[in-house]
Formats: sequence, C-alpha cells, structure tokens
Amino acid sequence: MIVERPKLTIWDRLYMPQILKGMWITLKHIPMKRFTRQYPEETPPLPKRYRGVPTLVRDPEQRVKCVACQLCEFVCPPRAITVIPGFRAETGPDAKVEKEPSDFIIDMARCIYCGLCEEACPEEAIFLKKDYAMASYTREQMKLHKEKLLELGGIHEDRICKWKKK
Amino acid sequence: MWTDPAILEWIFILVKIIVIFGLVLSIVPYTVLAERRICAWIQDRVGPNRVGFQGLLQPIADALKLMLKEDMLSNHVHKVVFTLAPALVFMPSLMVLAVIPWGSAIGPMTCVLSDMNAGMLFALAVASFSVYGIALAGWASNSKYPFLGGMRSAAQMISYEVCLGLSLVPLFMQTGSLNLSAIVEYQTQHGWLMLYHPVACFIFITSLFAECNRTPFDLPEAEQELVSGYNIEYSSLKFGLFFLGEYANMLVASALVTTLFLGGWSLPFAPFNAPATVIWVGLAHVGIFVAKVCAMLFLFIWVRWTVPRFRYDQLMALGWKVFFPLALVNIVVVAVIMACRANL
Amino acid sequence: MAWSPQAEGDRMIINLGPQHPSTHGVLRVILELDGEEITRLWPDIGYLHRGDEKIAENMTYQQFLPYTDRLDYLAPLANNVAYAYAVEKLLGVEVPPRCHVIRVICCELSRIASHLLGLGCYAMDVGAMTVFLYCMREREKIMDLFETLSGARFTSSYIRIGGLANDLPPEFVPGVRAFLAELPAGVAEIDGLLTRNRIFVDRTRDIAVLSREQAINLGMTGPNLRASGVDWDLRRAHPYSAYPDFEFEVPLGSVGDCYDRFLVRLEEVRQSRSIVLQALDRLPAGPWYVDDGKVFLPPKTDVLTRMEPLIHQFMLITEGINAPPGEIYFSAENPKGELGFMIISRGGGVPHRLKIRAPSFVNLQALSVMAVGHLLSDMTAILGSLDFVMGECDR
Amino acid sequence: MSESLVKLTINGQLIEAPIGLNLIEAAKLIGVEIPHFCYHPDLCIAGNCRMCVVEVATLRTGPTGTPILEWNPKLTIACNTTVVEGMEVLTHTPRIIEARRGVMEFLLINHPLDCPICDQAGECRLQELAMDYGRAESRFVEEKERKPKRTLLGPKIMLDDERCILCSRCIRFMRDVAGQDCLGFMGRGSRSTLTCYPGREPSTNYDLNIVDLCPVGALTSVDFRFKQRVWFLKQTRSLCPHCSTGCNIVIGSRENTVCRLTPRDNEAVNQRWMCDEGRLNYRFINDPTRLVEPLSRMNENVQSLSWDEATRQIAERLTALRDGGEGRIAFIGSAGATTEELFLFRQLAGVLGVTLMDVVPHTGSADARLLQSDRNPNTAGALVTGVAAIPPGSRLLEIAQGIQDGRIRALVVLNEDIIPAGIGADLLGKLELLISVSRLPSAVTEAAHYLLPGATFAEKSGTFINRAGRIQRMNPAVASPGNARPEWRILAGLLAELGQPQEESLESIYRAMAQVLAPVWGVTWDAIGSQGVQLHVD
Repeated sequence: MIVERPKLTIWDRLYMPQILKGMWITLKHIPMKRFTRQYPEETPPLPKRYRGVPTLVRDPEQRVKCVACQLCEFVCPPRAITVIPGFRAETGPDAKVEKEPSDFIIDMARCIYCGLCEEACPEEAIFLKKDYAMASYTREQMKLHKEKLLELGGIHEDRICKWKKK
Repeated sequence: MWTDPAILEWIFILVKIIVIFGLVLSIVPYTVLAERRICAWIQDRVGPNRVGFQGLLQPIADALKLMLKEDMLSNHVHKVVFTLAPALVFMPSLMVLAVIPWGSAIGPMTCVLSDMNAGMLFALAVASFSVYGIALAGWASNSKYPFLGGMRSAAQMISYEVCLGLSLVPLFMQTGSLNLSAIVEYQTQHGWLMLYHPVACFIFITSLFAECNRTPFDLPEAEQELVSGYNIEYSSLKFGLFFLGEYANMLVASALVTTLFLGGWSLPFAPFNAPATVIWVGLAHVGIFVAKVCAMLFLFIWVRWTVPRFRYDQLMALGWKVFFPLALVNIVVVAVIMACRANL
Repeated sequence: MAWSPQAEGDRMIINLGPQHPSTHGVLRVILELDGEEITRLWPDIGYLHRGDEKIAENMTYQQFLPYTDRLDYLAPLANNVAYAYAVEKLLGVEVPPRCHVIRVICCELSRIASHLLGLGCYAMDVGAMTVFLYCMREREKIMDLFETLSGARFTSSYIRIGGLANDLPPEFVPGVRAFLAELPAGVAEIDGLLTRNRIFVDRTRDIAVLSREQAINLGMTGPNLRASGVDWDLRRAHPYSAYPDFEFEVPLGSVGDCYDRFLVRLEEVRQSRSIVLQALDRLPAGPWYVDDGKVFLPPKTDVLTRMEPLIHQFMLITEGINAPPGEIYFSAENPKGELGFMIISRGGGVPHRLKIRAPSFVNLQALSVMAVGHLLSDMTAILGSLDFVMGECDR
Repeated sequence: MSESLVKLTINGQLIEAPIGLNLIEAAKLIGVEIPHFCYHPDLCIAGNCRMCVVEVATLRTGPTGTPILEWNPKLTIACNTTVVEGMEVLTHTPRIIEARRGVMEFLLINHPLDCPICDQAGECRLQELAMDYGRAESRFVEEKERKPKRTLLGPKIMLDDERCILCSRCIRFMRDVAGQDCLGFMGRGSRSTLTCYPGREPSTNYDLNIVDLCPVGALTSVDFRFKQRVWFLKQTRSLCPHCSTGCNIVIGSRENTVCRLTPRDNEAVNQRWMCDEGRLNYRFINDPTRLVEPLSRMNENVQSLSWDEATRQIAERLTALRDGGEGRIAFIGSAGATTEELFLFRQLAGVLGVTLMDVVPHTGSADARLLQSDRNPNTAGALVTGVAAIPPGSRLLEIAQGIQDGRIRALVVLNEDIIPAGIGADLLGKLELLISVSRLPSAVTEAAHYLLPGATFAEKSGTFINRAGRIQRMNPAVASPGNARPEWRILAGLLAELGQPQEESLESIYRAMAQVLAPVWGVTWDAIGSQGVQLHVD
C-alpha cells in the first residue's frame, strides 16, 4: 500500500488556513482535563503486578521465609543481591529449616526491578512490593539490609507451609 | 507650588516612568508565567503551580534562581561586548515604550511618556537596535552555535525590519501622522485600522513574530538546531536579561499592534471612544490597553505552541519574496484607493 | 579514538552532539558546514556502548532478557519478543497459540508507542513542541497498559523463553480496547497539526531523499526502508509468530523523503491498531507457556511441594535452559526495523556468542548519504525522520 | 599392546578398548557419557543405582557356526559390563531413556525438598541427571519417608539420611580406600538408611573424600557447611602445599576469599583424593592478621614503606654488609617456596656472595596413602636450586653458631619461623640486620628490621617439585591482601635493585630457570600444564 501523499491545495499553500486549524486544535485543549498528575499529592494507581522494591517476607508465624539458597543472588542480572548464609538456631520451632541468611543485602542503586529474583525464589520468600521511592543520599544507604527488607516485606500468607510438614 | 505646570510636568514624567517600568517589570515576568501555564494547558499539562497560589509567585522564584546562579564567564569570550550585549537587547524595548500611549489621560496627566511627532519612526529606529545586542552576543561568545544564532538573527531582523516599516506606510498615508497618540485618536473616530488594512496588519504582526524571535520564526535560538542560539554561553543574570528582553520585546510588539491596529486604549463605543475627561474613564482606558496587549501576548503564545518552525532559507524567502512585494503592492493599492476616493 | 576531522578551506566544523537536544541520546555528528550548508559529515557513535553482546556470553539465556529491554528502549516488549523467538528457534521450541497472539499484541502496542514517540520527537525537532506532548500523552496510555501487563512501564521484561512471565491480567483487554478507541482521535490531532501544514511540509518534503536502490544498498530496514518504496516487512517476508493470521497493509512511501517517512509511520500506527484489534477479537484460550519443564520454569506451588519441579527450578536458573549446539539467526520486524539476534551455541545454558543486529545502527549509516547538501536545520528533520535509538545502536 | 585391545561398537561407532575396561569408561573414550551414581573409577563396582543401563549385544556362535549378534533381552548396567570383542552397545535408545526416567523418578520419591538448603545444590549429580533424564513434573503425591537429618558423622561430616540415594560410594571408600570399615546401611527398602556402626565413626585423615564422593547432599562437610554456594565459586587449579606429595587441588574462592579446597584428578599423584589435613589447611589465607605493608623497624620505630623504598634500603644495607667482609650474611630459605622463588633466592645469594644458606625442614607423621612426613611441598625444588643443604636443615646449626659468634651480622629469612628450628629470639637480637619475608606475624617478624609481606600459595603461580620429582604448577585464585605481593616479585625487585634485572612475569622467570637448572631443561611451562611433568632427579 502506497501511502497517499497529500497534495497541498492553493488554500493550504497560504499557510494560514492550516495554522488556524492547528490553533483551533490547540485552543480546544486549554479547557480540557489535565492529563498529568500532581505527583506527591496524587500518587499513581499501581497495578497488581507492579514491580517495586524487592523485599523479604515472613510467614504468619514470624519465621523468616528466606533460607539463603542464593538463587536470587545468582539470577540477579545486575548482581544487586548479596546473601550471607548462616545457621538457624538449632533449637526452636524452625530448627528444621537449618539455614537462613545472616544478612541479605540488596543494593537498590543496582537493582533494575526485573523481578527475576521473585521468579527464581524456590521458597516464596522474596517479593517485589509496591514501594517505589527508594532514594537515599549515599550509596551505603542504598544498600538495604535484611532487617529493612523484612520490615518492608511484612507478612506473607503462606498457602503451603513447606517446612512445617517436614 | 505643586500646581506649577512645569513642576507638575516633571512629576508626571516621573510617575509615567515609574508606571512604565512597573508595567514592564511586572507584566514581563508574568508573561513568562502565562507562557508556561498556557503552553501547559495546550499540552494537557498543569504547568508551574507550586510557588504561591496557582504558581503566582513563580516569577519571583525564577528571578531568584537566575540571580543566585553562578555567572559563568568563559575565557574565550570578548568580555566587554559579552557583558554589554544583554543590556543592548533589553534597553531598546524600554525605550520604545516611551512613545506608546498606554491610556488617554488620567486627570491632567496624559498617558504617554513622550508624545513626539515622529513617534513611530522613533519606535522603528530604536527597536532595530536590539539586533545589535543579539548579533554582538553571538559574536562575543566566540563559539559556533551562538555565532550561527547571531548571524541568523541579524539577517532575519534586518529583513523583516523592512517589511515592518513598509507595512505601516498605508497607515501613515491614511492617518497622515507618525504620532502614535494621533493614530490612536484617529482610530477612536474612524474605527480600528485593522479593518482598513488587514493585509498591512497581517504583515506587521507576522514581521513582529520574526522580530521577537518567536516560533515559527525562532531560528536564532532554535532549541533543536542551535540548542539555544546566541545565549548558549550566558548564565545567571545576563541570561535573565536576555530572557527579560525577549519578553519585553513581545510586550512592546503587542503594545505597538494594539496602538496601531487595535485602537490603542479605545473601545468603539462611548465613553471609551474619546480621550478621558474623568479619572475612572482614564483608568479604564489604561485597563483596556493592558487587556488588548494581553490578548496580543496570548496570540504570541498560542501560535508558538501550535506551529513548527521555518527553515532559515524559507524564512528569508518568505520575507523578501512574499512580504516585501506584498507590502509594496499594498502601498500602491492603498494609494490608488485613496487617490480614487479623493478624486471621486 | 582521538580523531578530529579537519575542515576544508574556510568551512566550519561543528559538533552536533553528543549533548544536543535533537540527537535523541548520545549520537555525535561532526558536520562540516559551508555557511549553513552541510558539505560533509562524520557520525560518531559508541557513547552508549555497554557491551551487551559480551554480557550475554556470561549469563543464561533467561538472565539476558532484561538487557534486551534496554536495546531499543522505546519498544522494550518488542525486543523481548524478538529475543525470545530467537532463543526458541535455537531450542526448537514452539510456543502455544495464545502466547503467539499475546506476543503480537505486545509487539504492535510497542510499535504504536515507539512510532508515537518517533513522530513526536520528529515534530519537536522541526519545532512543533505540542505535537510531541500529544504523542507522549497517547504513549503514556500504552505505558500504563504495559504496567498492568508486566508490572513495569518501561523495562517490562515480560516475555520469557518459552512463554510469558504471566497470563494477561483481566483488566488488560478492556484497557487496550479503551485505548484503541481513543487512539484515532489522538492520531487525528497529530495529523491535523502537521500533515497539511505548509510549514511542516516545507521542512520535510524532498528533504533527504533516499532512493529505492540507495535504501537497499545501505541495508536500511523498517519504516525508513518502506518510505523509499521497498515492500519489505519481515512480518510478511519471513512470517513469524501469529502474524500470518492477521490482515494488515504494509504502508510504503513513494519518494523516500522525510515527509514519506513521517507518513509511513503515521499509517503504521493505524495498521498496528487494526492488528491489535484483530488479535483481541480472536485471542485463543489455552496455556500461555510451552508445556515443557525443561524449558519453562515450573509453577511456584509445584516448586514448593514437588521434587522434580524443585530440581528443575534450580537447574533452569543456575544452569539455564540446555540449548543444543548450533547457530541460528532470527530477526523480527521491530518498530525501528529489523532487530536480529545471531546466537552461536556450543550447548548448555549460556550462548557462546550473541550478536545483535540493531536496526538503528544500520539505519544511521544512511546519514552521510542523506544529509550532505542540506542545511543545518534540515539535519534535525533528518535525524528525527530516521527515528533511531542510541541504546540499540551502541548496545 | 594390540592383543589386549578389543573392538566394539558404541552407538554405531567402532572403537578399540583395552580388555577389562567397563562400558562407562569405554564410552568415555568417544565422549559419550553414561549417567551413573554409584559407579566410581577408583572404587569397587556396586551396581546398585541402575542408572547406567545400556543395551548390549554380544556375538554368539550361531547354529551354522557363523557368529550372530544377539541383543540382551534386558537392559544391562554399563558399570559392571566389560568390553568384549564384537560387542555392540547402545547408550541412548528410547527404551534406555525410559528406564533411566523410571530410576530417576524412584530416586526422587523420597528425596526431601532440600535443594534450597543443601550445600550440594549446584554440583549435585541428582539435580544434573534429573534435568537430563528425569521427568519435569512429579506424579508422587503421597507422604515422603522420614529419616534422621542433621547427624554428625565424626567431627567433620554432616549426614542427612533423607537425601541419601543409597549408592554406597561412601561405604566402599571408607572400607576399601580409607581402611576404616565404619559405615553401612540399616533397614530395608525405602527405610534403608546410611549409618555408622555403633561405637565407630569416620576418623581417618581421608574422611572428607566421601563428601566429594557423595553424588547428592547426604554427606556434607561441616567446614564448608552453608559457607557459599558452589555455583559462585571460582575454580582455580592449584597444588596442596601441605606436604611433599603435592596433591592436585582445586581452590574454590569467591571474591578474594578462599572457601574450600577439593582434590582434582591426577592419576600419577593423588588419583582423586586428598587428605583432610591438607584440605582444611587454608584458613591462614583469609587470616585477618595477614601482613599487608612492608615495614622497617629501627630502634622500636616502626615505619611502613613503599615497596620501592623498602627494596632500595634493603639492597643498600645488604650491599654494605657484603662489601664489609665475607660471610657476614646468611640466608634461610623455605622449602615451601616455589621453585622459581628458590631460584631467585639462590641468585640473590650469589649476588651477595652468600654461601651459608639452608632451608628449615618440617616433618610430621606420614601415612601409607598420601600424607608424607616431609611437610615441605618443595624440598626437591630447594635441593635442585641449591638453597637447601644436604640433608636439608643440616647447616642451620652452623648459622646459629655464626650468629652466636658475631660472624654473621645479617640474616634473610624467607617465610619461615626459625625459632623452633634452633635460632632463638636471643640470637635474632644479636643481628645487625634481620630481613623477614612473611605472611603472618611471628616472633621472627617481631624481631625483623625489615618485614616484607608475602603471598600464600593461593595468591601466586609457580611450580613445586614433589617428593617423586614431579614438577607441577599452581595458579593464583585470589589477590594478596593490601600491599602484600608474591615472593618472586619481592626477590626479583631486590635483584633488580642490585643490578640484576629480572623478567617481569613468572612464566619468563621459569623460562630463564629452565635454561640454567639441569633437571628442568627442556620442560616448558606449557608442558607442565595441569598435570605436571615427571623430572629425572638423581
């Protein structure tokens, strides 16, 4: 299909008719509803799937779900995640899990919010939450540690309770 | 002693200077705000509305920001000319305002600073000064993009200066005066000159767009081509002066159009169609004048956010091949018509 | 490379970029000007080079996917799709029909988004700022749709090797329909402000004419090639995905100037709209990922309760999808042209070599042919009409 | 030779293989991998995992006397089938694949969902073969069998019975190789568990090899437990410096931290084993007290120097002592240093006119397998370069005497704590100049006037010549901490300062050495490769 190349009429060649038409189009916009949003006051509605800050979650019994398998650390394309594996307390309700992260660091300056960590996690322990304003003043502050991540993540309803059955 | 006409005259002059300065210095920053908000509305945006109610204090914030910015003076610039250029752009527009009647009279005070007989000639002569500022800014920056901007500007402004002058000749032929107050008064009696001379009005307004470097004729600063043209190397207050100058030019242009074609301070019905005898009518005249100027300013803004930009050679072709002959033909046609009417 | 071209005679060398508003990123063009006329020019690229191809050699096929978002970052989903098809070709995997159609929707919405931005920037480059914002407004609606679809407006990373990250969310289809209903009005505004406006026409007509032969010889692809009248659209020429099932026209130009490139893009927006509408009408039901546990990650519930899926989760992530040795080339008709992926595999989950044929890179070659003899002001129109993205060009 | 070869066909490809070879190894010759769990080339055949099943046809004399090819009706395990003339083997037919899929499914039935917490993930045969041969989805919906988890087998090994696939490699290793029959299976069917015999637990010096042997995560090393995922480990081929055997090892490191040492194949040296002592001997590399800065100590005034400055000062003082009279300087080298370093050390001795030098012998108890009583990895190298006296250590007394007499004014010590070797702190105090190259602080470094931080084996390349005269290469896995640098660079710097400029890379230093040192003549750097070269040392 050859696109039609409009031939300008004498009328068009006088500039003004088309300019006036354009001015009519722009004029109509002046009373229209604004398309932009007044950001800090009006926050954008986020869809269910929104991929914001990655966080760690606990199960309803306050157990840290992460077991430091380090799959997320491996899959993370920009290498934003560092997991320092450690031992769970040998006594106590979740002794069966044996392993937990002694620290879990996500460098938000590196994170690209791709969500591969959430997808890779075999324990449903890491989720991308809806928070998105994660700026800080220093690079060091951009590194979120385990405590902060757990605080952001909160409690995740666990349908399966994998470790309970063990 | 206060009633001494000589002293009163001096006091009036002082008041008028203050009024003109006040008008310029208050309208210009708000023109900038108006431009930003109107363009935002046209583009479905909100525009600056954070500083003060609906962004009304934005101009102050902008001014403060400009003042507090680092004033950079590169090593390669010609320092004297470089510093002088912004002032050269700003000054002529203020000078032109001296001859424009911004009202009829408020009490005993006539609302024009200098009611000179060759007012329009003065205005044309002085306005063409601002090309020096821009050309010199481009040259003194000693840098390629500003240089191109300066060159474009000089050529463009001089070309359109010709059309500007020629387009007004029919007016002078009809009114028989170069005095702006006289032209306005002529319009109060005979109706707006726009109606008599639509072609002249069109050429004049279009040329003013070119003179003010407004889209579609904003080649000297053409953001997407020359980045910002002649003012690339400027910062801080010097840049602010350019900025102010540009909008002051727009203001002056609007005032000129109002005065020459839109009946100045008058409205075509009583009591606004004759010089004021009472103070409230005088004040109303000033209001009418300002309103007309604002409408013109709106037109400037509106057009800018609608159309694309000409190319340099197209712009020159338009000026010399279309407007210049058109203006000449217009003069001839008007002369013929006037001759016919006089002889009939 | 330290390299500074010298001007001949009293001509002037001027740098357009790498910091310049109309170079769309970080392209640098060194111009030799005679007055304002361009006599010679040297494009200088590489300012946005990130070594994507080398990065690809160090990660699994799936891990590289987010990097493809950042090639032509104006149409990330289309890049995702092209890459996924390339890897699937290597693996010999065929995704189910629903996945194909969803991918077509993604591609065509990306095309609309990319063309809208391209047209907007083009208009802005010739001075019509408002058109740019109208385009951005329409594009913003697509971005919102992408956000509901994938969770991110821009860097969507929605496509997976062998499927999608997720099925369509329920609100997506009505959302797309609503957008497509509004789109013609938005396009009409762009049309009304530019197409017959003599200032715009004067700026673009007969500027940088590229003949059929030149366009072919320069290896141009995409709308820039079609504007020169070459009927070459990979969706037709090498049908892939679900494209053979849809009716659409391939808009062609007749002269090959900037004006034609504008018109072709505008028409492509309309055609893409029609494809998306058709796709929505016959969106097949069924799975949206390939039913092969050796390729696609198992469902999370299974990972938590079953041994085989858990092992496959681990192996697919740490080792990657086990690809056979071989060499493949797959290219897709992306908004900017032919985006091709050449993958050399020596087996295993990581490519031995991954070469990206970036359309912008090839299209930019035409610059020195097109621009010489024109004025500096035309340069912005030409750059705008080429609609390139440096993220892809420099990779 | 040719009479001991038989011809057979594997997947249609005709090959010749020595008699007695089993099919797994024979298939390896043409690059076909037959999956297996229980088979291990160094252990006896158990044949219990059934993963290595193949289809086999053998020649039989037919009724007419002509040989006919008869396919075995059942699938045959490759590990326990040896090659026979005329045999035909198919390793990947649909029937075999189906059988292996069945084996995998059974193996995974009771396997716990432990991958996320299992150290083996990433080098787990079960994972790998499940990916290659197993089903992708599970049909098993019942409860899994429960078995003891987290049981310590001795101090070094953690046993998780749920993960065990009962391949019995560990049992066979402990019984046949380590010589301590202490592991066995208990219970029947799916309740079989691996366990220690009562009152016994693995307590040899080779226990940790069963962790390497275990194809799954049932046996994990307590030392390496939860330390790092194996997929992050950088694998560097190196040598164990623990004794003069020179076991070939792989250093697993991540981001400049050595996480573990594992043995690597070298049929001529250590097969696939290494001793636990050597394996666990890596912590000093990551020691936080490592020396990181060249220091000078003058009248209790400790000052850190740049390398250039330190080298200049030392060279100046040594030259002054050399010019002051004969025999004022003594050298104590180390048989733990690489051959190249010893070569440079000897050269330095030559430049400084030092005749009195020796190394410090380190000995310990030996065992019948790998561990030698000579705990220096490069005693042979020290002898070849002439740094060591014959026998090594025999001139140490002479040096001590010289210091006592005041004849010896300066001592250069390369990476040795000489106080236990008989040169006590009081003697060191008498020295006018004590230069110590060292990695960790010791009494000697406390007394040294110049202290130069060196590098451990994991931080440099170089060669060791082992007890049997085999020259082998190691490679750097991590960077030295701070300003510490390999000893060969320190010595090369000193030699350059003394007017003997040296080659820049270790490889070229080796090349220079190979031209001078008789035993390594003609042995190129590349020839040493990863497996080493046997030298002919007298």
